[in-house]
Amino acid sequence: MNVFWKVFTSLIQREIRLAIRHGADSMMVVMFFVLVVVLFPLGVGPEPGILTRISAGVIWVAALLSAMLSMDRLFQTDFEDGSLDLLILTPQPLELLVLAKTIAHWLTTGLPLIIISPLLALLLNMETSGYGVLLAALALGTPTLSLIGTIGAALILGARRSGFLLSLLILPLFIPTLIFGVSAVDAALIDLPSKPQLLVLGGLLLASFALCPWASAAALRQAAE
Amino acid sequence: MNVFWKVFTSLIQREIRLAIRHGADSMMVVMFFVLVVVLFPLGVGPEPGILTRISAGVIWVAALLSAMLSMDRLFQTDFEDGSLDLLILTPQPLELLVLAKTIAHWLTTGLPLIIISPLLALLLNMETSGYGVLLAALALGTPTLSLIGTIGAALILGARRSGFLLSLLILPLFIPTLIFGVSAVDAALIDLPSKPQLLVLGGLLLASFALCPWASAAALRQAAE
Amino acid sequence: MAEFTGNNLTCIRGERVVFAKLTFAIGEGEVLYLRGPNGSGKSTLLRLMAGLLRPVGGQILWNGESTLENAKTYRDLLHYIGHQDAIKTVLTVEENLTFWAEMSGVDPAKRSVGEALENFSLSHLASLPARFLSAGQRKRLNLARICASPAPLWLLDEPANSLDKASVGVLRSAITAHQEKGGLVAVATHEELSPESNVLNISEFTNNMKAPKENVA
Amino acid sequence: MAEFTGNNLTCIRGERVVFAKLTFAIGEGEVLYLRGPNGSGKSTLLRLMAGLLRPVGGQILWNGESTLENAKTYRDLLHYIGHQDAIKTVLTVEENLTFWAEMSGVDPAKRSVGEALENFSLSHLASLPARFLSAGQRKRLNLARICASPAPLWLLDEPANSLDKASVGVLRSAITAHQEKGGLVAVATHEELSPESNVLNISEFTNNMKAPKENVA
Amino acid sequence: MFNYFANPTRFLRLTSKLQPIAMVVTLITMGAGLYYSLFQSPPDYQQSETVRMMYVHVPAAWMAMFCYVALAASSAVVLIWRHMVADIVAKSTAPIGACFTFLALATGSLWGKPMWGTWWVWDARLTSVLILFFLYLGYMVLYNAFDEPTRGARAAAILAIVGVINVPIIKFSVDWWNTLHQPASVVKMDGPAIHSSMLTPLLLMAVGYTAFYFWVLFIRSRAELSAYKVRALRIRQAEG
Ligand code: HEM
Ligand SMILES: Nc1ncnc2c1ncn2[C@@H]1O[C@H](COP(=O)(O)OP(=O)(O)OP(=O)(O)O)[C@@H](O)[C@H]1O
Ligand SMILES: Nc1ncnc2c1ncn2[C@@H]1O[C@H](COP(=O)(O)OP(=O)(O)OP(=O)(O)O)[C@@H](O)[C@H]1O
Ligand SMILES: [Mg+2]
Ligand SMILES: [Mg+2]
Repeated sequence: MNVFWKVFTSLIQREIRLAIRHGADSMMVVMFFVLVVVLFPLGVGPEPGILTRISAGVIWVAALLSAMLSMDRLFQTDFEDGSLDLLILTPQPLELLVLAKTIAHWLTTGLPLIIISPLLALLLNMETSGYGVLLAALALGTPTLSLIGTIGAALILGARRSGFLLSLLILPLFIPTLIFGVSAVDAALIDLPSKPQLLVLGGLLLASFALCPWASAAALRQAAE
Repeated sequence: MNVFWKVFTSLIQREIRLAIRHGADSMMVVMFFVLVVVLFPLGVGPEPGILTRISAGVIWVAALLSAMLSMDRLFQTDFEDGSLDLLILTPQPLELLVLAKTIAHWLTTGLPLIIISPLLALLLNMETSGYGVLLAALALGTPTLSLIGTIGAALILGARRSGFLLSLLILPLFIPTLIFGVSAVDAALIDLPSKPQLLVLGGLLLASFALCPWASAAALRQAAE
Repeated sequence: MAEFTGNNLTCIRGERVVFAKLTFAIGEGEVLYLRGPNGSGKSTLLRLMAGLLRPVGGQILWNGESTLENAKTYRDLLHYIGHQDAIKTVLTVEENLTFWAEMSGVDPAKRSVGEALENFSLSHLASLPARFLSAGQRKRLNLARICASPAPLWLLDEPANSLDKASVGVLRSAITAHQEKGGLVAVATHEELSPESNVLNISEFTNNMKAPKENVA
Repeated sequence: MAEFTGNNLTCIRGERVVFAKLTFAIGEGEVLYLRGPNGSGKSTLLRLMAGLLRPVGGQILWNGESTLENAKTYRDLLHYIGHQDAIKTVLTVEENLTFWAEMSGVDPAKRSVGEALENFSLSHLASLPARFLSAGQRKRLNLARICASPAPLWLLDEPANSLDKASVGVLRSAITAHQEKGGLVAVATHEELSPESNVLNISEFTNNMKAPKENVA
Repeated sequence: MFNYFANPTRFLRLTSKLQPIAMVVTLITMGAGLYYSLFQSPPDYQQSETVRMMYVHVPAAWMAMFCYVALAASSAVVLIWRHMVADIVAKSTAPIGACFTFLALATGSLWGKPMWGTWWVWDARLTSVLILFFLYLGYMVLYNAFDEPTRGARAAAILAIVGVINVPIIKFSVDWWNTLHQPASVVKMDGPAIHSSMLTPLLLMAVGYTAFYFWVLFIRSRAELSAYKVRALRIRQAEG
């Protein structure tokens, strides 16, 4: 168990280090998230009424897109430079390694996104009553996105038209998270309870936590053949 | 001249072939564009009034994001697999090759985007009076985005945090296109002439056409050192 | 004691039989040299040995037990070096090596990252980002991986590529030292690494080599 | 007639002097072998020769004219093969080769893609996506590039890596044929490719090699 | 001329003499300019007291453009002649220019609230100045984004040169498009169209800003140069 834990953390560490040094993926995602949200007032015009009305939707769509955007390179570089072969050959179960990579991915993309979201909500003139629920919904929703995304990322390795495939594969799976995420915030904004939606988001998280690492690990083994 | 032309077309051909076979970049961009626009009604709620109001902005922001998204791999793969060295070493001027790559990039990302945009405008309930101008503005604007993007794509080769850098470098340069693009459509929607904005877009296109290949070629030569 | 064998292995890639009915055996302290022209299937066989590929026929045994069925314990026992070097260019030389040593799950006391770097004369580059390495230095970093944490079975795919004479010497003595400790090695190479005893010529098992000959005959 | 020379070349990478005051000359029909341990600067010198890097001091001349100043005509004259193989894995073998032949801008009549494939025994793989190639086949595809369109100067960085014996023979005879046509070759290699006449030992010009020696003396 | 200044020791000697002069000029003109602009110049008949924002805003906007031109010019020298001193001048200019740009943006925004009733509009001048600010930021980030310092210097130099087209756009945007922003009234073909009671403090402040730029430039580039020398020394030591 101790060995597992050590390996687990050192993989997370490496991923984070890579993300910080290289930054192509992680920073890009956060930048992208911010940009989507900042560009909107630019494109739509800065009328506060409209912005307020669409704020929750814009933030969630931006989060979804950023998550999808960061997915396609999750295993790709490891696949191309031979690291994937070696990861498969380590004595640790591949599911565990996938989970570690997913956690690292969430830490470097999902978490910064959550942290920065209140600022963006402010920018979009969201009413303050929605902030808490927005944070909670994102905290429950973004790990789900990361987990679901790994399946897609693993499946497309070596495939032709991988980008296209990826969106086709994982987007439908993302949509429930989007819908419940937005409706949680919208409910809070009109002073309805948003607990049911948050519970559903929690359920989605648990289900994908139990399922996704296995599916991705199987896909990865396939890809290395 | 004949040789140049032959080389020019064969580079464009290769790029298109790569895009079709691999598809990671080009299809991803179009999918992405569609998704941004399709997800919006999902996130914002399908009230036609609001959608109509923000349609031009959403389409332009989506186009901008897609263009940026596709940029970071434009020279990256050639840089990593050594093709860039060989391209620099061909007797043809590098500026020409950059232009060919840009054209191929636009053909595989910008053009499909333009073709699909009326459909998306329909989806967003845009009034029909805006369609023509939207197409014209996109036709003038997306090549500018591709051209400006090449500079960023060339400058970040081998850099740390390249994704972050790319957005920082090219997004500000995209803003004029966005602003004039949106305002052209908005003008048409309220029955004002949109010719001035289109002229500016044309001017931006000409200016970037004259400048960008040179700057990118210089940046590429630096990157190969 | 330890023994690594393959029986009647058949491998298909992309609907083409790469080799068929291939049999090999490596005993304790032995080196098996895989030989054959380009594209004959040396790398494929090594990936098969590593468990990255599955044979369509035949089996691979470690001490008589199927490696596929005991994959988890078997993966503890091997080091694989492929054509790709699994080096992250933004990490330093030492970070790269330490990471793989940690991933091997070997007891930290038994790891020897510093020593491995020393061995392949990379110590002075330890804190350099791996991007700056020359081709040979990269290869050496990749090789250092097998010395940084112990494992009885080494699978090496053309380990001497782009190495200079001195480094080939280091590699050779690393292999000899491993043999003396009772290690097993399978190595695909086009060069002479040492007086070879145990050679497997893959082209004897490849279909496309055989078929035309039979046609002619 | 043709002559390729470098005078007093100094090269700095990452604020480190790789080599200093290096001088070389290659005459018509000559092969220059670059030798030196890993990381001594062979690849760097080849990139300098190709014009991909600029020296901080000294100059490189083709027939007495600076190659930097006449970059456009000079690039017509050379073929460069580096460590990276510039192969697109989704394109077929033939598409890869044809593309580079077209890019060379050489008169289509003078190109010989089919022949080059034949030479390096890749014809049977011509329509295969390059992803399926083995390491040696990839290298051969890369080498076929220099035969597919003519150019007087070849700059080869470890061309024999991962090649089998037969392919090394093909490479050797390709170089000899090129020499006989009056071609010039600079090749970095750790192996013996042919009875060597013209050898440049880079470690003689590297600072870090020299300095300690002087200190000791 | 470039060769003359390209010699680092000569550059150091020259700047050590000029630095105190720049400091004195800065302090005197800035002091006088502030005194005039805050106490001596009259309030505007339209804008009343808010007009005093002009004496901070306008020279900052000028310097933002001036610094960028300086940056682009030295970047061109970096690319063409690869002179180390030009590189150091460019590297030191960028943050100063970014500060001036930020100042122009901030004071403009503050001024805009009372004058136009909004902090920000997306008109051509404001947008192009914002882009200028991002160009400075991009320059600085790009410069430091590479493991090899020379690579960063050259990549950033290319960006600086490309961005220079933004400067005439800033300058002439008010003439080309009708915007909320004031057209040029000082730097014009047919002489300034502004009263001398306002012109004097404005010009004083402009001279003060310029001297300030050179002062900081000298300080920064001298520091850069010593850092460079230390690095070179350390490398030589490491190589034995
Ligand atoms: C964030 C907002 C603003 C920005 C980015 C900005 C930018 C600039 C720039 C770049 C210049 C120099 C133009 C040149 O030399 O031709 C300038 C000058 C000037 N600005 Fe602004 N400005 C802003 C807001 C304002 C506001 C609100 C006012 C007052 C209504 C104002 C009044 C002026 C005046 C009077 C000049 C001097 C023009 C001349 O005499 O040449 N600006 N501004
Ligand atoms: N971009 C760079 N920045 C700093 N140092 C570098 C860079 N590229 C290479 N080097 C260093 O320059 C030296 C020369 O590298 P080069 O690749 O030319 O060696 P080489 O002789 O080809 O070695 P090999 O036989 O291993 O291919 C090496 O020590 C390497 O670490
Ligand atoms: N994924 C694949 N799909 C189809 N065929 C493949 C695949 N990978 C390899 N091949 C083919 O299988 C054969 C064996 O390849 P392998 O890489 O094992 O050769 P090798 O003996 O290692 O050659 P080399 O000495 O060149 O490295 C080759 O002919 C190759 O074209
Ligand atoms: Mg092989
Ligand atoms: Mg080399």
